[in-house]
Amino acid sequence: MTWETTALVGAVGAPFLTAVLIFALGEHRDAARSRINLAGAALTVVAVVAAAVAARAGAPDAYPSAGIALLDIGFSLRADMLGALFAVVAGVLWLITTVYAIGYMSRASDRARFFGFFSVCVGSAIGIALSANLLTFFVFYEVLTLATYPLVIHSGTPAALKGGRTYLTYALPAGGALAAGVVWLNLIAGPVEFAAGGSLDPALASTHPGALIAIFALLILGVGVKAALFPLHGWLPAAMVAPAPVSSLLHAVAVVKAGVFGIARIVLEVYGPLGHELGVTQVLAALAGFTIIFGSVRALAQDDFKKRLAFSTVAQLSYITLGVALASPIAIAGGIAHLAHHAAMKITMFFTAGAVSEEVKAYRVSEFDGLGRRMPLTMTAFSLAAIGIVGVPPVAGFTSKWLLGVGSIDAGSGWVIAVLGISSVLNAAYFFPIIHRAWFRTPKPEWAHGPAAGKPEGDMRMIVPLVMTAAIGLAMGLLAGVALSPASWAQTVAAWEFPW
Amino acid sequence: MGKVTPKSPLPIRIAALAICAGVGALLSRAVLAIPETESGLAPLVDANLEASGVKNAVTAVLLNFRGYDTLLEIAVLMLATIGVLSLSVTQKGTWDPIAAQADPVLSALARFLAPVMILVSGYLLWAGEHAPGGAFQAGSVVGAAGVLLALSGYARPAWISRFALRAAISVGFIVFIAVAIGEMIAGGLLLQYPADLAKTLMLLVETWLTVSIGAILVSLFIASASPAEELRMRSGGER
Amino acid sequence: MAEWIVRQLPALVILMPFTAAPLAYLLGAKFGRPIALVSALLSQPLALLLAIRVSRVGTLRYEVGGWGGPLGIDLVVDGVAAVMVLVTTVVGLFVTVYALGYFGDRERYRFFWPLWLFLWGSLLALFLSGDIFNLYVCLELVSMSAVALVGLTLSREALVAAMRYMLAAILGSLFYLLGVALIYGAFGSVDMQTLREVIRGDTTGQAALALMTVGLVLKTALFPLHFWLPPAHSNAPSPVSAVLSALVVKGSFYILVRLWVDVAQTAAFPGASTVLGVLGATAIFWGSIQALRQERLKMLVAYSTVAQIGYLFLMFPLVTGGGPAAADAWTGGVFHAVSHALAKSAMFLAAGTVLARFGHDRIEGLGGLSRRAPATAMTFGLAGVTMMGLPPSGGFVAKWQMIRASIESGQWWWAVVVVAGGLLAAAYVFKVLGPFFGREPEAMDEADLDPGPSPWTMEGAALALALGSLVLGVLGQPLLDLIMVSAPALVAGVTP
Amino acid sequence: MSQTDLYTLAGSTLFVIGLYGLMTRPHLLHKVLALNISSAGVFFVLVGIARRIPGTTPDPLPHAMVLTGIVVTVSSTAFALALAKRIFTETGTAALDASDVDVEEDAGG
Repeated sequence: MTWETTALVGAVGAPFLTAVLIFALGEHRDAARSRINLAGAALTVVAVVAAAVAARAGAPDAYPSAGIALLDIGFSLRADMLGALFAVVAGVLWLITTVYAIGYMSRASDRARFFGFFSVCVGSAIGIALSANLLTFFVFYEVLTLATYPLVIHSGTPAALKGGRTYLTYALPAGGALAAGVVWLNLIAGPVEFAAGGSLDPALASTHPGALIAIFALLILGVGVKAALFPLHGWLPAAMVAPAPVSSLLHAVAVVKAGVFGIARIVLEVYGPLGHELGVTQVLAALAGFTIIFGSVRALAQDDFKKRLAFSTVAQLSYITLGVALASPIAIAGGIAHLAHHAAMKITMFFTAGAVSEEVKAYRVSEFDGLGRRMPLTMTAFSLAAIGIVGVPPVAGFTSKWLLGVGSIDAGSGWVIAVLGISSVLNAAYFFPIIHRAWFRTPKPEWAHGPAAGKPEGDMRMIVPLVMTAAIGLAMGLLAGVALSPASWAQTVAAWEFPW
Repeated sequence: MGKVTPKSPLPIRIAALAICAGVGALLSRAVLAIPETESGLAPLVDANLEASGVKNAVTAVLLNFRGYDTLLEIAVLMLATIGVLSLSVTQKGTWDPIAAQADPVLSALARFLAPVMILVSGYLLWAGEHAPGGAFQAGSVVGAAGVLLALSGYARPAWISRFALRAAISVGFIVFIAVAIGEMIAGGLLLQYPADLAKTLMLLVETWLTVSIGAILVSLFIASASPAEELRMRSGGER
Repeated sequence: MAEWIVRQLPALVILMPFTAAPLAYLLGAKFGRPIALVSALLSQPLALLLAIRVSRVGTLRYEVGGWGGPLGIDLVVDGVAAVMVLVTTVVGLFVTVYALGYFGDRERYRFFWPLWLFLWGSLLALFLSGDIFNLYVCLELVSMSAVALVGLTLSREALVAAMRYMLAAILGSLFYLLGVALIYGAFGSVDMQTLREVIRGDTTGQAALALMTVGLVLKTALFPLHFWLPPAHSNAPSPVSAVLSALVVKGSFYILVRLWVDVAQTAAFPGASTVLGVLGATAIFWGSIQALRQERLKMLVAYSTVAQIGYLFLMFPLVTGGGPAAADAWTGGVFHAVSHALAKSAMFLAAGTVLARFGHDRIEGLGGLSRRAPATAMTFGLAGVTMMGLPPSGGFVAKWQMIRASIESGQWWWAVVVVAGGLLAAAYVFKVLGPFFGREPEAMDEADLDPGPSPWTMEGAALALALGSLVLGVLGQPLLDLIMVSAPALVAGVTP
Repeated sequence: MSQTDLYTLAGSTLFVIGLYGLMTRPHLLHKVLALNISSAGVFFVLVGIARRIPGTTPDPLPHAMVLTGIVVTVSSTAFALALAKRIFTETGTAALDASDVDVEEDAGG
């Protein structure tokens, strides 16, 4: 094995190995578990970064890969630049989330189960990122589906169980559709490997147009649930019963981004120009545009803080979908960049939700009056992330929206500008009131003088991570022009994805 | 506790009748269509009878050509015995006297008949080589002798331990397997009798099979038909 | 020595448990336990060697008695036979290890060991037999040992279930034997290889096949002849339940497949394969819905078996047309049998652990099990992945092949059945998993909460089987290849 | 009608009679006996088949099959009877379903 393939296998294997060790340790050995978890996460970061380096060195046609024979396609991993971007995002944020979760979960029960399945989820997300073909993608995709379930219902309350059932009711039939689509596609087109610019034979568009459209529908149905595409989004707000680290990493990054990442793979690296020719990407773009508006409007009406964030996620995910569905390299770059940008900003916001609920037991937006005094660092981080999502420069969100806007004109889809405009206004309308309440409303008496003297504003294992992610979000925007930033990386990838 | 109804309800009987009529029709048509020309394996059996080591065609099929069937068949018998023993209330197994008191006439008769039956079984065993007969017939007679003894009040003799009974039940199968493995070690295949030893080995197997079949039949009879046992249970001792 | 072993391999595989069985009976419970364990361990390399040998050289033919078919009886080891032997041997080992802990040295279960070893040997004999009359004897051996094992607890329910099972099994055997008689009468042989050349779909041939099919379907418990299975499989001692669901029902199914696909070639009987497929599909829905309605864990798992058996029968309509679809359906069906064997035995063993520890298996009383018995809850969850057919699991690979075969042969509706069946399976699996991850029932007092952990051998054996069913989903390719070694002509696409 | 036809038809009839008995008689002893009748029917068919070519010595193979079949049937009958008896001692009745049992007036006595 070369160091490239070692990094590739290690990036996927390290989280799974961590999970096995955590399960084997059992419930009561907290210190050992934390050490193993942090070591595993750190190792994973090293491996994904190495895989990204390898991908960049091999791009665009000598990506390192590794695999074994399975069925007619094979079970194989490949470090390419698009996948590496998602893998790095998931790996780095996992390390940060682990610190946060150790703090958040310090008084919760069933910690072995929690951290074990959490690691499985991260491993699956990285596996999804580094899959070389649809079969491998599907395998990790379904592992992710199943491993998320115990996390959603972690508290074991009837409400949690109900949320879990809702989640499965969406996710499992979607898996069935995805399976049928993948099998069918392989029968028509032979083993489908992901390849920049699409891997389907253009001749198929004339020989099997109906089947290709049906398969596209099945595949998008499959990944659309995790991507929370309207009308498949209903599980995401229901899944907010999960503990904060789950909402943060999984429901803002790993799980939902696995869905949009899948859409990107299918649209860009399987169908390629065929999607546009068959007219299916246009439909997808329209659906994404509608989801953006829909999610934002629904977010406005939520008083529950996490639910508001969840509907915001529904809308933001469709920015990515919209980007890859538009026939323009600039828009594609915008979508891919937003995958990383939104991750950093939204995880900050969910970290905030968890820190606030743990420290001052505030769960609703209406309880946030003057919270900025009580938890200044936390609310600063939150405000920064919120501004970013709204799209105010120089935070990261601005860059991706800018690329999307330019790209839509490039693709000749001017209506997208309108969607972006309306959405930004709505984003501002549901986030600015929170910022306003936190900083400008009169605080409760016990909050007025800030945290108790000599004490930090909360568990530092939770505050430090959220400050870090906010800083990362800011950096992604400020340094968007630097060669290794997600935005530049996305533009490099998009250039290959859209050669036509 | 109650009586079992003698017959199922009418709808079930009608349905059963319909099924039986269907199966019957299918079956009759099929048996009548069997051609009168298919000679089957009879010519092959005849051609190889010489090499089988026995003169009776059925015995040759049972012990040599399809000896593997017979090996498994002994396993079925043994299995049934273990099964029956596992169901018997005392699970102690075999050969407690069934009649509470020995009937003098029956006892005298049994004393006379039992040795004769053993002798007969020996003859049947030997005759199986060239005429209808063999281990199963011989074993049945041994079993009958045992049942007769048990019915007429003979308790298990002290020199037959429970281990000895288990040994008697399993010896046929064990010897059969041992011979089969021996043949393999000697360079043949499973149950491939060397031409010169075929007759001897088959007789060896058949002899021990006779012992086992006799013991098995007695055990089957006694383990599932001991009134004394049932009385004990009815008086309320069970579990 | 090595050469001798290779030559005698098919016989050795069968003789191992058949030698151990009478010894375990003769020497009693004290020696029965180590004898069973030694036999189970020694069987592993033999089965593995057999599989390797078959994958290297193709079909092994062993002429018992040195006569060769059709006069004598042949043991025939092709790819699928080797696979079935392998799965029997692996499941057998873990069940044996589990049973050591489960039964302990309780005197009343001393008959378990010889009966179980007999069952083991009978299954191997069945999978290797190349003679339809010999298969009758094997079927009877399997049934009798299985029934005796069901009745082992001597509880009222178990005895009645065993009786029902016994009657169904004997009747099934008689139907089968009648078919054998007709086939011999009309075609003059009971050797499969000979029959393959001469069998025809005339009046007698069709009737014979119909009778045998009815008998075997009854023994396999295909809907609507499944009535005996749920009580028998749920009331048996759990190691026995595991073996029954994992292996025993596959025995009669295996003969059915041999007859249809290998000997008679389904082409001669086109309509019947559709009937079997429809019954299979009905079994999937009926079994799953019944499973959903159960309140006892073992009953739920037993009905799940009724449903999972249905998938096996989808093989028939998909194989009939030949071509690449037939090959996919063949590997899919056999792979399903294998992965279901591992996962279902794991589930029953897990249920047995629960039952042995808490004294009941009411699902509503098992809330929070993942806290009290994490390994057992995990076992159930992992095995559930295969039941649902989700990756990475053997069940997924099997369903992939079945969906593929459906689309390939233009019978897309079977693909819908496969996907829908997976969703129904998810419904009953999560009906159990939800409470496992949930809270403890309120009415529980401290003593109920923790009656003490089970022996690690029990939890470990069950978990190992569940993990095995997962590993098949990623590393299953060698097994898929082995299934196709010397596959029947209809499947391999060779014109006979 | 040839001798073979006579035997095989008689065998078929016996098989069906047994089948009917098995399905319609709730009493376990009846069921076991019904199965025995059915097996006798199968053996008849086999014996008939052994003589299917007129004027030749009977085919030994079906005879061997019958002998094997008889041993198997004896074994399974013995086991089934033991099972039925055990069910009777445990439940006080010899039926599989409670619905097949007439409850007596003085059941308590």
